[in-house]
Amino acid sequence: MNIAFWIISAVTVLGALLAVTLRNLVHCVLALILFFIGIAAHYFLLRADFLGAVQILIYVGAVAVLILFAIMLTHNVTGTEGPREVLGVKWWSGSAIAAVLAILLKKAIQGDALSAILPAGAKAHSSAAEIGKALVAGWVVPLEAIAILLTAALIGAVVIALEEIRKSR
Amino acid sequence: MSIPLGHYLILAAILFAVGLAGALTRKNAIIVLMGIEVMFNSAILNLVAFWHYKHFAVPTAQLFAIFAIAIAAAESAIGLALVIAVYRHYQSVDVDKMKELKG
Amino acid sequence: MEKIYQLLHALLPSVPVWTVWIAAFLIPIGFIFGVYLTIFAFTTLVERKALGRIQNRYGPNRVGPFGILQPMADGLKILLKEDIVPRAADKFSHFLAPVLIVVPGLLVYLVVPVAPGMVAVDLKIGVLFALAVGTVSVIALFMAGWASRNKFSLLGAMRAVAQVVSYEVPTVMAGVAVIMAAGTLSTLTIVERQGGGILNISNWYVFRPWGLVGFVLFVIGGLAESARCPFDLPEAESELIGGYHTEYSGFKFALFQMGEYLAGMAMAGVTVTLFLGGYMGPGSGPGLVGGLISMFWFFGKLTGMIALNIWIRGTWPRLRVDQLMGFAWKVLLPLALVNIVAVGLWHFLTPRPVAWVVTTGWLAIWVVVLTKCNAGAALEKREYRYI
Amino acid sequence: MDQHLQDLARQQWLIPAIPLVAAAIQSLLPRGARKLSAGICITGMGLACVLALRAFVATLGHPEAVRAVCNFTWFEFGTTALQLGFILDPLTAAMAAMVTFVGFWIFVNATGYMHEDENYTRFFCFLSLFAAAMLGLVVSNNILLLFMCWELVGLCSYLLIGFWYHKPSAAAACKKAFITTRIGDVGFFLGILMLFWQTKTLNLFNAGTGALEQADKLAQLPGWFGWSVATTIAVLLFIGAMGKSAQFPLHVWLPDAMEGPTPVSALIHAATMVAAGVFMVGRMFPLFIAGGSVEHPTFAIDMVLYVGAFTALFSATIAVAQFDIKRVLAYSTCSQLGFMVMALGAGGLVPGQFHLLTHAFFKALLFLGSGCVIIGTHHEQDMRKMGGLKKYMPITFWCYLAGMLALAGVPPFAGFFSKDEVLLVTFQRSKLAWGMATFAAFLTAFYMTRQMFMVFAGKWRGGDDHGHHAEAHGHGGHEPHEVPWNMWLPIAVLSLFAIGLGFYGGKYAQYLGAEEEELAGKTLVMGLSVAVGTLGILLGWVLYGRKTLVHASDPDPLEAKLGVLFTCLNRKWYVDEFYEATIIRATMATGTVFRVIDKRVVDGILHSIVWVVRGISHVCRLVGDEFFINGGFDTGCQTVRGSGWLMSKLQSGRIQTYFRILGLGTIILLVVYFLKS
Repeated sequence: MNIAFWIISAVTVLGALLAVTLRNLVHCVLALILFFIGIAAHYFLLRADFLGAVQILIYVGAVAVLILFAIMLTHNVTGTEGPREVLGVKWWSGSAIAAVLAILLKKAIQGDALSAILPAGAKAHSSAAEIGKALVAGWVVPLEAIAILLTAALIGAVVIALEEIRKSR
Repeated sequence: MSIPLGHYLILAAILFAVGLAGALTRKNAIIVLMGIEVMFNSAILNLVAFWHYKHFAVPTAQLFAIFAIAIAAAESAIGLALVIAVYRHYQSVDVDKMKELKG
Repeated sequence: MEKIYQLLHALLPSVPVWTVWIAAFLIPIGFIFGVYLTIFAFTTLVERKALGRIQNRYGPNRVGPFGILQPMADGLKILLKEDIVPRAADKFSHFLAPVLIVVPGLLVYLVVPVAPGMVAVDLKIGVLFALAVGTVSVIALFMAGWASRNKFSLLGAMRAVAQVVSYEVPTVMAGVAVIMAAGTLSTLTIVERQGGGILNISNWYVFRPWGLVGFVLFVIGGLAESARCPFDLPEAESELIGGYHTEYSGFKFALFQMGEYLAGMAMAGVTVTLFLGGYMGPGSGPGLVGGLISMFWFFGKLTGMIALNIWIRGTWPRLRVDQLMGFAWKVLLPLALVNIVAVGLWHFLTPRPVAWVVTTGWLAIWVVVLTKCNAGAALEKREYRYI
Repeated sequence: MDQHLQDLARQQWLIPAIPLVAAAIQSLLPRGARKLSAGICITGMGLACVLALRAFVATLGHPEAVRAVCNFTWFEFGTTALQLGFILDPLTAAMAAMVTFVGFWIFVNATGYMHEDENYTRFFCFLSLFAAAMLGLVVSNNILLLFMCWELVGLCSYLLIGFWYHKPSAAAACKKAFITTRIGDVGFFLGILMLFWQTKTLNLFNAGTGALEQADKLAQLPGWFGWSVATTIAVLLFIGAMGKSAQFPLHVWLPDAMEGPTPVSALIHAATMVAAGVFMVGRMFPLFIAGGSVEHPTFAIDMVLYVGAFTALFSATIAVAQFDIKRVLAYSTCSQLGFMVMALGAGGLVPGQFHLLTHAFFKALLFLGSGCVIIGTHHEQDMRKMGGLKKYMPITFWCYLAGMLALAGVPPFAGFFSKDEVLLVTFQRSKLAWGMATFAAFLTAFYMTRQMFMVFAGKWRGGDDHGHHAEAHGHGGHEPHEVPWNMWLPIAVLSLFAIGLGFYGGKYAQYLGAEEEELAGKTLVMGLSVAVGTLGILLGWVLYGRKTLVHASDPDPLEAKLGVLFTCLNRKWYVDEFYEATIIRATMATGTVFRVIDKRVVDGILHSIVWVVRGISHVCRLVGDEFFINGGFDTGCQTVRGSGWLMSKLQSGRIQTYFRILGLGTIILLVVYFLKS
């Protein structure tokens, strides 16, 4: 499965890079979808099947669509942006911070004993059924909290987005 | 040879940095949000990697990942709603122009 | 897939392992391509002929006996057509969209079992996989509409996206009912749970109160997700020319058609798997004969579902946009949620007759309530002058 | 049987809980669900009424006074457990039955009165909450719970008086009601704190350890101003009751509370708000009388007596000169509350509570009747513009007449008996208070007669505004009309009680556990009472009945006789103006004084210190440290300014800058991590 890891990783990183660098907003979103699918593939690779399906269902099916709708609603139908602001202070400082952070994190990870751990090779499979049981047994309060959070977010998003419409009426 | 945990962690770190770079360098609020989504996902990837390598028997990490995904979804919904509201107000989604709170 | 691999490995021990691997990959893929694309091709014919009959005309009857070779002629014609890309179009997305739209449709077949043990991959999360992959088509639709730089295309795409996202929710919820009853996400297991009983028929989930409701929800949701009549607003010819595929021609257009039909058939396949007992029927079972009978039943049911789709297309008028959205959120979604409660009741109530009565009553009450709540203002009685 | 009572006491909480739940449901209803909302409200009250009557009947069966309590621990802090509880005794049972019964009919009437209001749902939600709060107050066996419900009653009165908050007068009135009662509540709260401090319990009755059961012990302990603790607490509690029950000088809010819808006025005046104060005094009565005797009454009880007597007379005089139909009734409520309080002050728990009950019935009747009149005359409240309504609204007239006769104390109506007992018990204690009360009774009869004649007799004067002009155009729609059944039925039912309830006075005394005693001067008091009542009515007839007003602009006959005094009465003895001129002015003046003190004295001290320091520094500079101090100080200032400027630059308002700093911070943390490891 080594090759799979490298290919998927390459796709994922490429998707992420394109998502934050492309000029066209819609292309950015498409790249982001590539990234999401790459992450989902990683989950499948890590035998978290359920999570992979959830990742596709939620991120590709919902979040990406949401972002697309947001782009369309901000009257930027073609998705193009102004001229590239490369070489600006912002660009350099941001990239530098990110790069330094990546290098430092890499150092930290490589310097740690954790990094050398290999998979236990256990055949045990944490299936969707187990997750479901855990969700309604020990984790029911967080589950409900998340439910409330999502409801609140739903209502909040509607209210925020509707506010000015109501005003203009 | 199998992939060690470190590879996943480094992958997640790289993705995190890419997302951070996007959030820091781009002017468009929607892309900033996208960068944040990338960071979120890399963090969740870390969780799942640790689960796979260290705590395979219990699904707790997966539960945590599911909760994180749900919260990220809520966050993106609210964030995009805010972007739309801001757009209505400023006729722009340029984060550099949102500086009402300047000191 | 692993089974095929093992089988081949046992049969051909001398062949290098990697070829066996590749063969094990290719056989199911070839099967899916061969069978479903053939079905697709003839579905187009059957649809045209059936619509013709419904509309009191003959339909295609020139190519071959009874027009049976019409699909070949269509394919040939469409291959020979010029492929036009608008100058302003976003070339990359414009090219990618038709390719991408076929993929989810095909991927769903991976988890649809056609006979005992005969499924391309027996995923532990089969149902979820099918539903998740189905959502990806949204992206392809959007790409197609957006890349065309045509306002009709974009409007069609936005309609399609809104429609698919909205109908996704009740469809998944209807699927959840089956998952709860079966206690598994694996499609193969779900089908096996529906076996037994009288003639392998009486245990189909559609013969349960919640299953019937779920079936109806799922069929409606499937129709809407594959943008078929009466939910074909994204490509409503009278309003949007061709919707998101206005700017496509030649083989790309054919791919769109294919994607749509494949998605519709995939939904039909999932419906059959979840509610109509999959390959279960009198005589189906393991072994060669049982397997063949199973395949007969599965494809028979699939054909039946396709026929139902065609029938609906021929007889139902198109919905308005507001009706479409209102229907998804105000009728289907509440009903799906109620249905989940019904499964819970079904699961915990004993003995069976009690469960039957209570579940049916519960669902009936809500159906009535939802109908009442969503009943629009009664139309005024009109008087026509020229009767 | 005892067990039965215990069970009932355990179920007492249901009585307030049902209206509370009803209020909760109504708060969630959409605005359009008018019928449903009213239905829930009335059903809830009806159920509560059934429960209250059940409890009442159960206590009725006992020959001697019974008391069942049900306490439970609310929460514990340290070793002290805070208990709450419910009680079932005759006082509570009768009160709860009255509140639910009268409340029920008021709610029914409100469906008619509020018919045209668009905030119907909100109104009934508040009504339910109001009833729930009052019932909670009645059934609580705990002064803390009582206080909570007390405050809730205050809140509801605020909400309901200000129901038409778009009217500035209503907004002002609800604030006034809230703040005025709040002044009293400070006293109440201090009383509660003192009670808890002294007895370590807030339960009223708890098998010998309750606060009230320790009243005699408290009477031995020294409190403030040379009073005993019991008296101190009683005085403080009575201040609270003065606010709630509108006793002079905290009565000012009650007449203004007329700004609310009329059913609210009925509820406030009859069943809930003002009754709360009297009920509370009755409930805490052991504290008031503890340590005193008939010969040597405690200060608390004296205070209660004279405040009550003065309020009775004072408000009655004001009521004489009002023109607003509801205002007359409002001042009469004040006056009647004075009677009740006075009876309590005279040591007559039974007459006080009995008068509370009868008064609740006939005052609710009168208010609802005035509501009917207001609706029937198309929202006219000025009595000068009414007249002749007997012809148009016969049912309302007869019911109103019953209520008026009851209030005026004409035998055999309810008010006569209860008022007679009040006067009798007062006669035993204080001839002065008795005299004041008798005069107040005379005035009561007079002003009610005046009202009756102004409203119902003569001919309709409502058209005067519009003059001949409107009539010429045939605007017949302004004629008064009879109200629908849901408005007149409640007053009809209540009028039965206004007529008949008085005969049960003796039974009620027995029921509360009072011994029969032959009081001196019974004949004299009763005779005088009847005499002044008749005199008042006669005088009213002489002034208003013989020759009724013809036009709305005609002067009041009494005004001609009394002159300046009438104006004075009409302006309510200028109490509001007095408060405006004294208390409010004084508060503002105090504020000004303190500001001046702050400016001159405190600042002066500071300034002088500054001057001294400056002088010292001056000296230092002169001796040659100019460079050091000056330079150092300037540099310091510059640094502060510069860093402030820098800091404000950090606050760029740009989210990405913050984000970048966040990233930098993470990097720094990582570097620190590396350096440490």
